Amino acid sequence: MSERAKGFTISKETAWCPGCGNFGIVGALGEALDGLGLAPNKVLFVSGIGQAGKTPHYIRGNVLNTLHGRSLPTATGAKLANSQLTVIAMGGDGDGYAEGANHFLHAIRKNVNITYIVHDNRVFGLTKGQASPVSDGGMVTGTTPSGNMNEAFNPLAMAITLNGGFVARSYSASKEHLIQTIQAGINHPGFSFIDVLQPCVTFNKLNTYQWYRARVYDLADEKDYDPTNKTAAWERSFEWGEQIPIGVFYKVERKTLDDNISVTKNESLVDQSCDNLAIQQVIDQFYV
Amino acid sequence: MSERAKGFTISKETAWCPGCGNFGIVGALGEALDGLGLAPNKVLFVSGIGQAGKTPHYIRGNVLNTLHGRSLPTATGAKLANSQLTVIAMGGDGDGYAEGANHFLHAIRKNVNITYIVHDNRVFGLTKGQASPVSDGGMVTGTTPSGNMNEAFNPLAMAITLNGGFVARSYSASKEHLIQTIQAGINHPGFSFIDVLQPCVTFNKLNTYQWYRARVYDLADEKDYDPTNKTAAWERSFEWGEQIPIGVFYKVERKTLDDNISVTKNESLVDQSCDNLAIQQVIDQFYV
Amino acid sequence: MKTFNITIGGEAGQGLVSVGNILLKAIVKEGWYLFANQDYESRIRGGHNLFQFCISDKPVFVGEPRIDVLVALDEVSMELHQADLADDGVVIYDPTITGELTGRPNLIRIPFAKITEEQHQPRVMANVVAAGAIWALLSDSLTVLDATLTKMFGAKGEEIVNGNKGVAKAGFDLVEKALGKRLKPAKPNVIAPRMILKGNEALPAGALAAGLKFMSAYPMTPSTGVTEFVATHGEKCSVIMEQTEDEISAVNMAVGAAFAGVRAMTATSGGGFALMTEALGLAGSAEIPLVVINAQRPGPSTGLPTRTEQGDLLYGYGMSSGDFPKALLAPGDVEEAFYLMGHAFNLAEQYQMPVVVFSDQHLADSYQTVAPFDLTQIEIKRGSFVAREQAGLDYKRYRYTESGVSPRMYPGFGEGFVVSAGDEHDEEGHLIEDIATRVKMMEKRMAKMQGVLRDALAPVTYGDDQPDIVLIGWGSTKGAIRSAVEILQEQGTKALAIHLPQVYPLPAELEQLLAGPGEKYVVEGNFSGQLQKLLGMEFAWKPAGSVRRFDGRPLNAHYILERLAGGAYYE
Amino acid sequence: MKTFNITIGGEAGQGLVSVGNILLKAIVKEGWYLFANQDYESRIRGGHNLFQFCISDKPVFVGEPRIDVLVALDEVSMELHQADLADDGVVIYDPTITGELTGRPNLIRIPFAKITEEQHQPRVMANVVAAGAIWALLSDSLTVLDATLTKMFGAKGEEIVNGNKGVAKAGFDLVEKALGKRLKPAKPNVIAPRMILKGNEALPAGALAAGLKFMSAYPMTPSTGVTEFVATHGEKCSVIMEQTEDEISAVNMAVGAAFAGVRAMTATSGGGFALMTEALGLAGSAEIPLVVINAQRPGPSTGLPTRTEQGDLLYGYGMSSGDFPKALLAPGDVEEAFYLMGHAFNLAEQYQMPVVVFSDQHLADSYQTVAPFDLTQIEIKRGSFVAREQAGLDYKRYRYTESGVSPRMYPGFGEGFVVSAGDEHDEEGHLIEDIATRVKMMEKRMAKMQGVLRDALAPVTYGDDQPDIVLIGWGSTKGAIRSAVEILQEQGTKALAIHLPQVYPLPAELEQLLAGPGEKYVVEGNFSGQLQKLLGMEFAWKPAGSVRRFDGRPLNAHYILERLAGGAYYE
Ligand SMILES: Cc1ncc(C[n+]2csc(CCOP(=O)(O)OP(=O)(O)O)c2C)c(N)n1
Ligand SMILES: Cc1ncc(C[n+]2csc(CCOP(=O)(O)OP(=O)(O)O)c2C)c(N)n1
Ligand code: SF4
Ligand code: SF4
Ligand SMILES: [Mg+2]
Ligand SMILES: [Mg+2]
Repeated sequence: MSERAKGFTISKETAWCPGCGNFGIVGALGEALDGLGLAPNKVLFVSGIGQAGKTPHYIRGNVLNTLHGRSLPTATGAKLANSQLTVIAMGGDGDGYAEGANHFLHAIRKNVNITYIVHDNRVFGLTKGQASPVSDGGMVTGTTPSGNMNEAFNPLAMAITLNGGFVARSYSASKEHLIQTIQAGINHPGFSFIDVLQPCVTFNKLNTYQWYRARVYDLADEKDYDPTNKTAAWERSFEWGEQIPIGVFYKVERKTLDDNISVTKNESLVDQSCDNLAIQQVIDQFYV
Repeated sequence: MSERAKGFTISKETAWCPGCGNFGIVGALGEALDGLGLAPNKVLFVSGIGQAGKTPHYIRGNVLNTLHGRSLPTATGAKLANSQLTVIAMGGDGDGYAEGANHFLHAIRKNVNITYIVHDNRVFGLTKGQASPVSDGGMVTGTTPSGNMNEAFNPLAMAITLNGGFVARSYSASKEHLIQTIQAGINHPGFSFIDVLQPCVTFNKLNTYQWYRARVYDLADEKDYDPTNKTAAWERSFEWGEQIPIGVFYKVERKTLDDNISVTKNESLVDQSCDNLAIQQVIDQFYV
Repeated sequence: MKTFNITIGGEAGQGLVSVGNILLKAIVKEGWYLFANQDYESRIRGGHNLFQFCISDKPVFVGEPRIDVLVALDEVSMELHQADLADDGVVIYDPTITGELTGRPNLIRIPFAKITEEQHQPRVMANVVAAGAIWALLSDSLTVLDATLTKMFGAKGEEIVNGNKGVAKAGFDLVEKALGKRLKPAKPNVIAPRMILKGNEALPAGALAAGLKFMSAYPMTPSTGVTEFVATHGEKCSVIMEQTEDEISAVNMAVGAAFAGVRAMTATSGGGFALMTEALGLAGSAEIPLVVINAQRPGPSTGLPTRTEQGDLLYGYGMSSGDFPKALLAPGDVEEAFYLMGHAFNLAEQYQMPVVVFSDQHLADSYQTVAPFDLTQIEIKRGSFVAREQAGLDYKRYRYTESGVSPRMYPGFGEGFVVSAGDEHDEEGHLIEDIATRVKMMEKRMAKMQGVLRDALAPVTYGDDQPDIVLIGWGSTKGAIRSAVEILQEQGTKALAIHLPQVYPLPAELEQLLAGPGEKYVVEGNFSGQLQKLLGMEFAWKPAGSVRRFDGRPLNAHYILERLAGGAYYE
Repeated sequence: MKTFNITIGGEAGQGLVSVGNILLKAIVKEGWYLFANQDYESRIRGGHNLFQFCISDKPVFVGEPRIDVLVALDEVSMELHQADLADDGVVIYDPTITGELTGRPNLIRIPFAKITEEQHQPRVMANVVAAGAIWALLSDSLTVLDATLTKMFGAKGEEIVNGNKGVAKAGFDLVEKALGKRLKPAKPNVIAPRMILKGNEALPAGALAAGLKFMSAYPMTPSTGVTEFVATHGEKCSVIMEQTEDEISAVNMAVGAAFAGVRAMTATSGGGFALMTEALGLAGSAEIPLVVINAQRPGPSTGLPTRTEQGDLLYGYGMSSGDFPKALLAPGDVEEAFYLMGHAFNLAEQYQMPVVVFSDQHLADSYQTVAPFDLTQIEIKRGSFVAREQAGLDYKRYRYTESGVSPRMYPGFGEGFVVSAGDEHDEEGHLIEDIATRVKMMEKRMAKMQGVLRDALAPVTYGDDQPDIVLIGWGSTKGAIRSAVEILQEQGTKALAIHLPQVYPLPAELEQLLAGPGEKYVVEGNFSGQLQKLLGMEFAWKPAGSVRRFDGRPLNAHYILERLAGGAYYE
């Protein structure tokens, strides 16, 4: 086994279109994890269904490729069972903001210590280009022939509103930025949320590489930007047009779900054996 | 049939506990509708499951008592099929913010012209007192014996973030306020959301009548409060403690879902018959 | 078998359950066998609820309609239950609630609240007056009732204990005064140690004993008791119980925990089960051991939330899209419920698949006396795992094997990777599209059913070897059917009860029993005869007739016998 | 029956579907009967996909494995399909993609892209070169192909039309040059007007013709085509199609619209159906007419998203908690799909219940020539409604009637109120807890099944009255089974095909057929034999054997005959 094979990156045929923004994400993810010195066998990728949901199959590590929209509860269960694992949940914008949006809200509330990466191509890729909750107004798709008429969903504003501990956006073509954002997200104790702008070269003719290139700027380049100011972060999250901010919008320290659970204070659940004495005590209450 | 029986209010045995905050809501709802001069047979109440979900059975009008958490999509379908109906969706906080929260988000995005009233007793009433997403931190319940540890969900802040057109809170014991808020909500074109503080005398020993009485104040009494200022509304929605604001937090005019659908511009769907010519045209495309 | 039956009727919130709990303990302490069921409405206060006790010197398996003592805590109790009162039945009532009752003997008038007032005790003790009154019909002495009250209220201090004892005695005395010393129900010859608990306690206790480590759930009657039990006792047993935003989250969270290597389950009912079915397919495809308790209640839809039915059997059979290995279990009583949870987890882990345990409101809420649970009887079989030395980079989660069982590994356990997917996949867990791999993987998965079938729980039978009549049932009808068979036997009919604690896959022995002697009747708590259909599906078999109940109330021996006598032959 | 079979293999994104669409139209215009199926992977670009044509002078019902013309647009096409090539089969390939091919006759080398370049046309026209090349094996003249191209590209201007014609001719000429004028497939004697379309067009077109007014859906392969069809054509037919946030919302929105009085449906697949099952129970309990198209794909779980299977039958049978009236339909081909949607809505509205229409990827994506649809054949039966004078305040939504059908009313239609609930309710729709009402309401609802059964679609049979062998199937296997029976008959075996367009409730005639002459085989596209189990359930019946396919690919006559010859007797 070569040294290389010890890291996260593999070269493997993917099911993605040439030029897809997903390549940038899986590449940055591998480098971010390598950079953190994590061992692939201690990392678990939990994904939903969609083009984005296939990502874990193209990186080294443990994988649970679940159902459309369900990566977050599944990742939460895995993390609670084995807190030794670095758990990364991932999926598309349809997966996370349509089918799975309820879990998104409640995972932030629970603040389980995982990192959630959304491959946000603003469209349903795998099912061939229907509007997603973040698609631009007026977008013509197979299901919206007269143009999408729903108000776009703002995942960052939602996460900030819910007091998410780490709320960030990155861009799949800004490799270094994405690597650093992923690393910061993983290092953050608690639920970290990273929305990654991802061009879909096949179905999204609007939010293209070119379009983003002209618009994306890094919040970190703004001296005064204070990611602990919740209101400012929330207001900034609505900026979308000529200028599109990326970076860490909001950060706050909160007790994590793991902090709140006494059972796993010292040892992961998976390493604990049954306490027959305790169980016997539970049963004994039924003697009169 | 007496004059009385022409209105919305009936006196009927309920399945609620004596003193329950739901009585205030159903009473105010009846008076609000009477006040608007609506005919009960043109009003449709769509409810979920829970103590709150039973409300439509205690008022005169059409009723669709659906599934736990599903009042909003059902109400949306009914409204799209018959825009002549005044549609009021209702349910509890568990119904709306736990099981049904995904629909809540997306109903606001669609901006269908209905009114959504949440009976917010901050607890699962019908299933005997478990924590709901809005329960206070530390609340000890059957499922949270060591105290609820999740960050409370802020439905008003969510609705404002999603640019909900009418976002309000009222209190079940402030009858006049509640009547006026419901009337304003119904009059608002588009999705109106009213969170109603509702004491649960059986299971919520924290947010009691007494507790609310000492805290609730009306935003309308504040000369400077501007419900069109989104950021201010969002910030105010986090006020919860010594002082609890009620009233219309946020208001904005948005195109409604009905505005966007050309098919029903002139006539409700339910009144339209099939256009066989148009259908024949669709079929004719399959001739080569 | 002679039983002594007490029915307490009243509104929710009146303390019915408190009276019930005191009596449960005292009756068992005094030495009787007991079956007690609860009947309540979907509301928190008001309505008309029942707590019913069936007491005997022999084991009791189910309730009986006949009432020996009726305690009327509301106005409608007399009206509704008068017809079931035995001729020498006793009615205890509070005239301040029901008004004066007349027109039959043995009407005992006890103003419960007034007595507490007279004794300067709080009103909530009115229940204890009732308990004392009832006790006078069970025992000549207050000793055991007093001991029970001492144990129950001891933590609240001596004053409260004495207060309770005082009002209990007042109730007791009034009845003794009214009726004199009556003959008391016979007691067992041998009074062995016994426990008293209900299905919603036995199931979660059984899960804990079986090594449950993780549960996630969303409340839904009548499964909520399981969830709250695990929440309450989980912490001291090192078990996490997490309430979720909905059932979809609940089941997927359990899937995640199970994947990571711990025994995990969820519990739900009706509509909640519907929302879980997608993830049941995931567990089937990705081969993740998952236990789901489905506490049935009458459908369709929200139906009758607090009542009982066995209406989800075929739903469980179909369960999710496509074909995958699974097992369906259906404990018939409190004892079976406890031990069967071990079997459920063993099947789930040995065959890496979803297992559904069917409970229902009748099992969930009914109390039964049982012999003390023996933890040493519970064998935990976690199935096949790779050894650490095989956990290298060439580890394949879905390795083809003859049994279809691929050795498991936890993620993080070895150097290799655990790759799982709900899409069709190859041995490594990566997605595939080709025919050959699809066929092999389907066959690998389905091969596991041979093992599952081998391990299937045998049918439980009671009665004659060469019966003239055979009653077949599943789940919580066990006691009713067994009692019906006993009565038939007493009446001189050769009868056999076949109870199925496992409804899928069905053990081969069952086919022999079905082909054996006796006219067969399928007895079940649903409209369409779902077990009957299942037997048709599996064995192309048809019974002579069937007995069904679908009014939301539990089956009992008399209901069955009446239907049989009436020749209720459904197709 | 002699068919001429063309297979085009290539990567997604290479324009396979464009070639296919041109050929479909031209072939039908030229007069042949046609069956064409598509085989593709769950990805947007790359992979190996197929578009397969089966052409004849007689109606064709299903594809055939034998290939007369293979067009290889990717490297693996030759490798994978070589074995199926007829001895005199022709291979058309582009050497710049596949490299040079050798080793068998009739290899025709056509550098598609190079030809477009030479003719100064855009690369995307490479497909049209391929279409022209294939056409040379079908016709001696370019007239019809040219006309097709003119119709397809006319809107883009003459220049583009001429460009297309030019490259098509180049392909055509190269093949003629290579092979000379070959004998062309025979044409029908009478060339009647015919349409060409696929299941995913016939189903939604049928729904529109049946008076669909509202659809809500969430995309899921292979049902998405239905949704997009309604979205595209809905507006001009005054139909609303709303994309939702998930399938739960989709089905409940349709329930809301149906309750308000319009014909409403949703379409989904696999996991999406799972999420809808709770609301199917609601529709059952609240008696709301709802049509759900379940376009099946191979499970378990996410399975093989773009392949075909018939794995949801028992899931549909169980469907949701408890017992309630429902019907399960399963059109077998494009024509049946169109007309059956009318039956689906009629059943749903007449009996106020959920109806599931099973499609699958094979039906959804396969094209068939059919006689022109006749709108006058579609009778819309909306069932029982109250007259306006009965719509007063005493209107009761769930009035007890003998048929179990309570006259409907739209909310807002009359003075009275429409009160509906998923909880158990009384005639007025308000919640109840008592036994008597529960029993009456259950019996009222279930009484509707007698009407549903009366209206059940008869089995469709082809073949001999007194058969030696009988093949029984449901849904999209219709063509394969019919073809198998025809081949058996050609071989001198008396054979009968029984196709079930309705799988629940099963018509009584079927039981007679099952009891009739001939050795019975159940043929279906799933692992466990779900139809066979259903027949066991309903009739306690067992076949002599069965043929099953579960590799994600459609059944065809040869597959069936091989299995029968091999004596594939499953239990
Ligand atoms: C329950 C369920 N509903 C629908 C689908 C079909 N489906 C697969 S991927 C997808 C959406 C893809 O969009 P997104 O999540 O944004 O991922 P992308 O392909 O764009 O990366 C859908 C609707 C499914 N697999 N399961
Ligand atoms: C799918 C589903 N899950 C769970 C339930 C059980 N259930 C009924 S009401 C309820 C919660 C009640 O809380 P809330 O919505 O706040 O209403 P309240 O009773 O407090 O008015 C639950 C969990 C159900 N009926 N359906
Ligand atoms: S369809 Fe879009 S998201 Fe999917 S692989 Fe292609 S470019 Fe990427
Ligand atoms: S439990 Fe609470 S919410 Fe329900 S009726 Fe009683 S007081 Fe009202
Ligand atoms: Mg996407
Ligand atoms: Mg509540």
